[in-house]
Amino acid sequence: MAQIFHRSTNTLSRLSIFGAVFIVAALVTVVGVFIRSPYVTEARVVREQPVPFSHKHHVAGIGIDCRYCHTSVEDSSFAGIPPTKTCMNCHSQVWSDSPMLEPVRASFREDRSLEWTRVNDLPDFVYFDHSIHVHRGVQCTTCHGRVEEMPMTWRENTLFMEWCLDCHRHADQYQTPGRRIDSPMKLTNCSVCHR
Amino acid sequence: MSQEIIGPGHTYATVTDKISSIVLTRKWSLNWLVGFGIAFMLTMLLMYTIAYLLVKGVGLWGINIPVGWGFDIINFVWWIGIGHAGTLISAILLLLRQEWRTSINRFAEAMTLFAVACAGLFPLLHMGRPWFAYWLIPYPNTMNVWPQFRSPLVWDVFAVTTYLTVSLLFWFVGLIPDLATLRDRSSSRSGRVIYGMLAMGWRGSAIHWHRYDVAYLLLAGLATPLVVSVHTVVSFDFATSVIPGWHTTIFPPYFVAGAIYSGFAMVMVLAIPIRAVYGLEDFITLRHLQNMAKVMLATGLIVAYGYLMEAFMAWYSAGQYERYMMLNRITGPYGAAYLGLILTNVLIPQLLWLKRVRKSVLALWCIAFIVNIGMWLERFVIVVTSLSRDFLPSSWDMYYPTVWDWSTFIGTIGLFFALLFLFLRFLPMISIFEMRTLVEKSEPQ
Amino acid sequence: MKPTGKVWRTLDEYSNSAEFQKSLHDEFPPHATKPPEPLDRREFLALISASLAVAGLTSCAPAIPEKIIPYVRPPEEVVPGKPLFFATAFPFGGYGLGVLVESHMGRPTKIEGNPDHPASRGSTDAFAQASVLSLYDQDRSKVIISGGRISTWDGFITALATELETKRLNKGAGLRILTETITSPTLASLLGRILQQFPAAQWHQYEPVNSDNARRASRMALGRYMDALYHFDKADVILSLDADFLLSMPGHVRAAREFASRRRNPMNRLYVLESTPSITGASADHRRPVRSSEIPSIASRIAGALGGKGSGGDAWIDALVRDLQSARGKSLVLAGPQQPAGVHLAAHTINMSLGNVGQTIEYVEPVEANPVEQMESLKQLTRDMQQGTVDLLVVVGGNPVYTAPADLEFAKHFSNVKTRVHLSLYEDETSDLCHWHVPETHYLESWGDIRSVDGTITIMQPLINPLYAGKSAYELLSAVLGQPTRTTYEIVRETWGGEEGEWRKSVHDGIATFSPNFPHPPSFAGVPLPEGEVGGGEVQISDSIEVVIRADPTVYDGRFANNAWLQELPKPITKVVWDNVALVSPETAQRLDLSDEDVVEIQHDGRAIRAPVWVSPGHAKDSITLFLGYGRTRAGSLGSNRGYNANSIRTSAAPWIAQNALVRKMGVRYALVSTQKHFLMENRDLVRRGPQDRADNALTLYPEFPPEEYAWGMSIDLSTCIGCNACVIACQAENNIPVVGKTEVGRSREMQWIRIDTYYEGDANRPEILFQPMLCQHCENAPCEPVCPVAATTHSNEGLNEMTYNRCVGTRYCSNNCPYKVRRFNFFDWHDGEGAVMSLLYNPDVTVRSRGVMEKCTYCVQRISNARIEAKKQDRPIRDGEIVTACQGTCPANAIVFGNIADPESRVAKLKAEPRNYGVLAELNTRPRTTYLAKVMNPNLEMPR
Amino acid sequence: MSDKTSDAPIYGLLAEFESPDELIDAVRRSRAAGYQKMDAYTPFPVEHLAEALGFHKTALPMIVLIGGLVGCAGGFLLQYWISAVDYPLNIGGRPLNSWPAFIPVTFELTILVAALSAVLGMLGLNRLPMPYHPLFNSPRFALASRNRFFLCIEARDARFSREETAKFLGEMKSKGVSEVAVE
Repeated sequence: MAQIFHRSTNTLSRLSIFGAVFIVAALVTVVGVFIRSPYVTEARVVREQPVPFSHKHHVAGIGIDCRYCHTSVEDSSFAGIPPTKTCMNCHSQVWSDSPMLEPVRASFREDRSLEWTRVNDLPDFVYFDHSIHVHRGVQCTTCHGRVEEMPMTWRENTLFMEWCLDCHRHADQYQTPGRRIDSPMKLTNCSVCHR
Repeated sequence: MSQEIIGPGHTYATVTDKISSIVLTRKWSLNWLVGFGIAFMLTMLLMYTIAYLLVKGVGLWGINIPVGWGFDIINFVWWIGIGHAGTLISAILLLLRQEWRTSINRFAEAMTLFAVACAGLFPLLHMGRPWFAYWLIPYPNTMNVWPQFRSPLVWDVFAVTTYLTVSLLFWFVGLIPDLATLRDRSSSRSGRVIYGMLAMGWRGSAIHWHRYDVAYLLLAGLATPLVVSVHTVVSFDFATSVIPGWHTTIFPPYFVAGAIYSGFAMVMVLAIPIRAVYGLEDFITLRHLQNMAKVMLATGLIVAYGYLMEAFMAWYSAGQYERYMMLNRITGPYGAAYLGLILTNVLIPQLLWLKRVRKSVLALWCIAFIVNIGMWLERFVIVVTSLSRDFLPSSWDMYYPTVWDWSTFIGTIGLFFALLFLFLRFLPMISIFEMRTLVEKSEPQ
Repeated sequence: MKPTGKVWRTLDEYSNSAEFQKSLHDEFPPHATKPPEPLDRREFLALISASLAVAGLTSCAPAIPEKIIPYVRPPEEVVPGKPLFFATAFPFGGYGLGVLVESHMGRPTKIEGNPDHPASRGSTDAFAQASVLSLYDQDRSKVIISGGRISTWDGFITALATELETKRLNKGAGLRILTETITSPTLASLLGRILQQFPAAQWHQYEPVNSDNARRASRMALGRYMDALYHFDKADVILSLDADFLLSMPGHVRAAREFASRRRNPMNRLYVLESTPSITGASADHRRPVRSSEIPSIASRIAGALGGKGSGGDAWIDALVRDLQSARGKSLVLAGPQQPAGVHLAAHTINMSLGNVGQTIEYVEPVEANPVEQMESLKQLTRDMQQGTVDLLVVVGGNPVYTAPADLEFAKHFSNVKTRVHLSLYEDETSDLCHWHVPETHYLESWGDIRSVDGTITIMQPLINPLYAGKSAYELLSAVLGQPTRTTYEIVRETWGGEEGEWRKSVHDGIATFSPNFPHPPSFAGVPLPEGEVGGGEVQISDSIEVVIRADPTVYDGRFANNAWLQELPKPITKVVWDNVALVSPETAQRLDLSDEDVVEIQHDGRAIRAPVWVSPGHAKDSITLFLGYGRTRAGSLGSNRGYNANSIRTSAAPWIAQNALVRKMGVRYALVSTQKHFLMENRDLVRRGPQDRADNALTLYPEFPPEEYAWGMSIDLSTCIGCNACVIACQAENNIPVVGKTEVGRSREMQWIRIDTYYEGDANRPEILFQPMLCQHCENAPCEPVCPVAATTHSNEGLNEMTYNRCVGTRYCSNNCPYKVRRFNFFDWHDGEGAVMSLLYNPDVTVRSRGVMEKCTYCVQRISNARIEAKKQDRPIRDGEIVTACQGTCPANAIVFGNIADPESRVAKLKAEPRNYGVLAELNTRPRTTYLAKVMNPNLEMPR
Repeated sequence: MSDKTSDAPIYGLLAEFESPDELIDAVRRSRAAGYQKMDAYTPFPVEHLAEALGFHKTALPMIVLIGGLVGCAGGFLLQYWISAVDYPLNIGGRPLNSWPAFIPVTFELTILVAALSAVLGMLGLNRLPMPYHPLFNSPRFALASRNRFFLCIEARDARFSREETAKFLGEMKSKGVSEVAVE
């Protein structure tokens, strides 16, 4: 009988079998890298905002404290987004006619809220409480990065569960020294974050 | 030997031609087309059911609280049980040097694969959120959360996938030399290429045969404990729980026995018509059927012993919940199922003691069929009856299957037969090279 | 007390009927399937996405960015993310129940009791808990309707004004106002002023469930209307003559609290005579089922026996009387509102003769602004309508067209009225027949004032702006006065005057502290009683069947018909949902060859209704109980066309108890659904009695996890639990628990996290009724946890059995392996098709569960977390009693106590140290954190067995 | 057959037999004659043939053993690490290292890896897959998978010579000898 296959098929067929293992492994790695990439996580990606608000200018430049705007960060789960009123405290005098700030003035005039785009957004089934983290001495920058250096705000971290756990397992490395530290076993209870 | 395990007058050439011709023939038989058509339609029914299930949710089924599992798990256990005959025949009987296994192991293995495939569907579909099924696999993930290895369901995942893989390997390794035969005998180019690919260039070298035998024996050695473990693990789903009627140490042995029981029954149900249709009476002789009948009888007795011990222990334990469970099984709202189970699984198979019955092909087929029903009832009794009345009478309730329960069940039967028909058409249903060895042994030339 | 009597599994089996025998062998009864609907487009898309999800990967595309919308000008004291609590009062049958309402960013989400309010003392009832759902009900009427067309407030005002102009000429003759029971000082003064402006006008009051009989009695006994104010906590011996004071009488929350406070040492003793098994009867030490129509004669026999006459050789009465006499000044006899005046008189006489007046019972000035005998009032109105002397009728609240007794033919005469105006929360049967329908504001949407049974005044404050174009009763009446533009606030504020500080304080506290224009009434110690009349003498009882009519325990008189929570709330004892039934005793059922779900026709006084039968052990024989509140035609999408309408057989002459009824079996069946199918304990040690041997805590092979500073646990006292269901709804409201509808409950897929297991013990005609609240036991060796393949249910180091919904894949294995069957599964997307309004109701601290996940009681983990965070912030341990679970908070009987069992000083730890403490199924070594205090009763040993 | 252009390189000489016994006999004699590089091809495993060819033991069992041990250790350690080290959780009060509960998965993984190494090992040692092989150039060779038994003495054998070897094979009672072309 005649040959059915060409010589080359020998190599090919063996590659296809023994190479399969490596192909799968490579695929897994690629996916792993991909879902952690900014394209998916949007970490360090600047968001469009109705007003080009610069933390860099307000915090580093002028030296306003975070809590001036994010008032409830110390006593509520929600850090608080400043009401237009807060902006107008200064901007009724400063830059009071800058076209860039027109949306703010409009909001104040027409009593219509500004609609900011969420930068740090957790799933609805995750219950994060700012106040306790602040109280236990976790710096704002620990999670939010050096906001004072962000001309336009981006999310510093992935906010993946693995990222949360990293801190909850090694609280000592992230809390300011001297604060009471709970054991990892306590801090990794499911109900600490999920209810 | 009272009877031959291969008809007289066969040579290497005749067995080869006879078996391979079934596959290599060009024309499609009408029976095949009709059979496959029906099976295929049922498969489509399964597809529709699954689609609708994914849209609406498992609420379509009759399950509720307290009866959280219904047909889904019943069918899972039933199919996986049927899936035990193949590997058992191939592996254990091989190790026991039971030559009569030769002519039935091939399609018993195929049957195993298809049954396990059907079984595998149910653990997936029974989930409330099947699209997260991959959470049961330990893979590095962004949540840093892993499967919970104390759960018998995770054991199931590993047991079933391992079983599927090993059975597949076993089956394929067995096929290689026959694929070579088909490659060399196929008249069409495409046939030669396809079978050639699958045969991997097998050329029957003595050295290869040597390693091949070693590998095949090792596989058999590995598959034997595996086949026992699979249904043991499945039985753990129940045995490790606290529910009266589930929490029973005797489950592993009698689940395994039951699995072999139903497995052989299914082989019988399939083998009898197939040998008739394809005229393989010379290869699947009455002796095969009788041996299988004996295995059924033996395993059936083990199962019966299981039922007996369950009842005895319920009484002997003096635990009020156990006792009530047993009483409820027999006299409760699902009593009919239990009595039917005893009838079909314990009483009727006793006919196999009679040689007359064992000699009658028709009788064997009927009994095998009945046993398959019985084994299904067994799972129904275990799953549903136990759950419907457990500890707190306040939460007792009944389970009624819906049309969707039935369509899922019947759909998988369709899938099973569709795959089986394809196998019969495109692969040798009897191991040709092993038949050649039989020829040599039976009448050396 | 040991369980006695023949053991019977279900009632069917008890009567050994055919269909039970059938069901024994019928493996797959037919009615099991849900008709499959074809795939529509939306579902098809869902399918596509589902199959994509099946394809495996988590979303690989960036999510749609969420918006975040701050205030423009921040409101005061609102801290985003923190709830606020406001005091107000829940109006029910005219009386107020002081409550605190939890508000998240302006959304009222949860009702709690007001600890300072004497009628609440921190607890509430199922109605109050569910009232918040009505606020967000999509079926509430939203606009003013005139002749079937949408109209405006101004349109209505102009129309009303022209009407009233003509009225002014004839002093308002023909102007009638029909209200429900009114205790509100402001409404009263408005009505008063209307009657001044229109001297010839008349004000009628009617509620289907009223205290007319008590009224009549007090008029006969005391010469005028007075309210009886009971002090259950002071009573050692209580005799209830058909009085369900724990659930269906005004002030029942307060009553329950006082009563329960005496179910511990020193323990009181309760005797109950009643026809229909009620939770009060279930809590009795001695319950005697008697037909309601026999109670008058029994009452007079008791009164007689106390007065020295014989009891007619009734050992039960003799023992009772001796017990009463031994508790002079410390006993209490009360009669049910549905018993005729004679019985109330008898109760008064007995209380007088026992010197209870001033001790356990006070006679006080009526709390109602203008008490009338409401049935009379309604009769008179209908009579006048019939004669055509009424040409402008303003119906303020209520739904007379539906609730009026059949014999008055209210609807028919109603149409004689020239102009008909109706103010109500829903567009209901009455609105249908009105020229003008005005949507009413929900009590959480409007200012107001109201008094509770003990006279306490509460200023009601709005929690939210009206969701729809609603108007309050205050605004409507003010409009009748020709001041349509005044706001409710102005109207109420004007009534009270007083200076701002006091007003604010009153509003804040939920109790009007400043000197009100309505002083708390003086109590009358002794009042002379007329001779005779007592008990109404020996009424001759025909042995034909009597019909007893009751307010429904969950939808009441029908006002809650469209409240899904209450509809799906299992009725106490019967456990039936979404329907009303006709209760009969097993004996009667056998005699009439009836069984559950048989439809019977009940004829009385020439009228007939058809109702499905429910066999109720402990019901009086030859008596059939019907429930109001169903058979409504215009209640809304949920409440309409459910059950039968008992009003259509009710007569003004015999509104509660009617004799000589004919009951005929129709031979058809009507499918009823109950959440419990099996009411016998099968001699299992579930509800235990008396002190326990402590052998429960078995050994374990597992190494202990290190003890933590907190170990949460719960103790439930079975002696005090009255099975009132308040906890069930409280839990539902707190934890965003969905309703599933009658069909799905029928497939036993109800979702309530806590249920009241009910068991009968003993003789079916006179059983003991036992309650056992059943919720997640938070076992330390939880069977549910090791079987979860994905670690979705785990154990916290503080001993909580955690359920992580977002991790659950829905294998249901945990539920199968739960010996208590307290886990609930989302078989479908129960929130599918819910409107946007509904989402305002949700508690933001609790995840809304999606399809395919398991859920269960979490010990209100959200409350624990918040308390822990607060404590940590203040660097202090969590105080005992700082965490109150929703069920515990609402429980009027104080039966539930939650806390830290690691602290031996905590209340719960002390309770668990009591000898009565035991764990259900503890022999399985699940080591439940929820344990029960065994039931203790205080039987009178002289009682005949 | 043997009238091919004698300069074209060949893979070897193929002798065809009717029964296993003849084949074994031929193999023995070829070995006796000092031929080393040869192989026999049969439609089913023939006992003693491999030994006759001087092939005695294979490394396969060792490979499978190692595979099994790897699966076993890997399986248990995976579970231990996950449950007790990486994310320790209190599951129903069971110990973090609930080793009895870890046995089933450990066992399954043992079998799985062992079985995979058995099959892959067999293929590897046999240099399979090899869809192309000079032997397939021989038209008669198709019968090796039906009912014929072949002996092939390969050209790379030291003592190989077209004429000598062909004659040598011809002397045995073979159904015929044919040359196997390389291309």
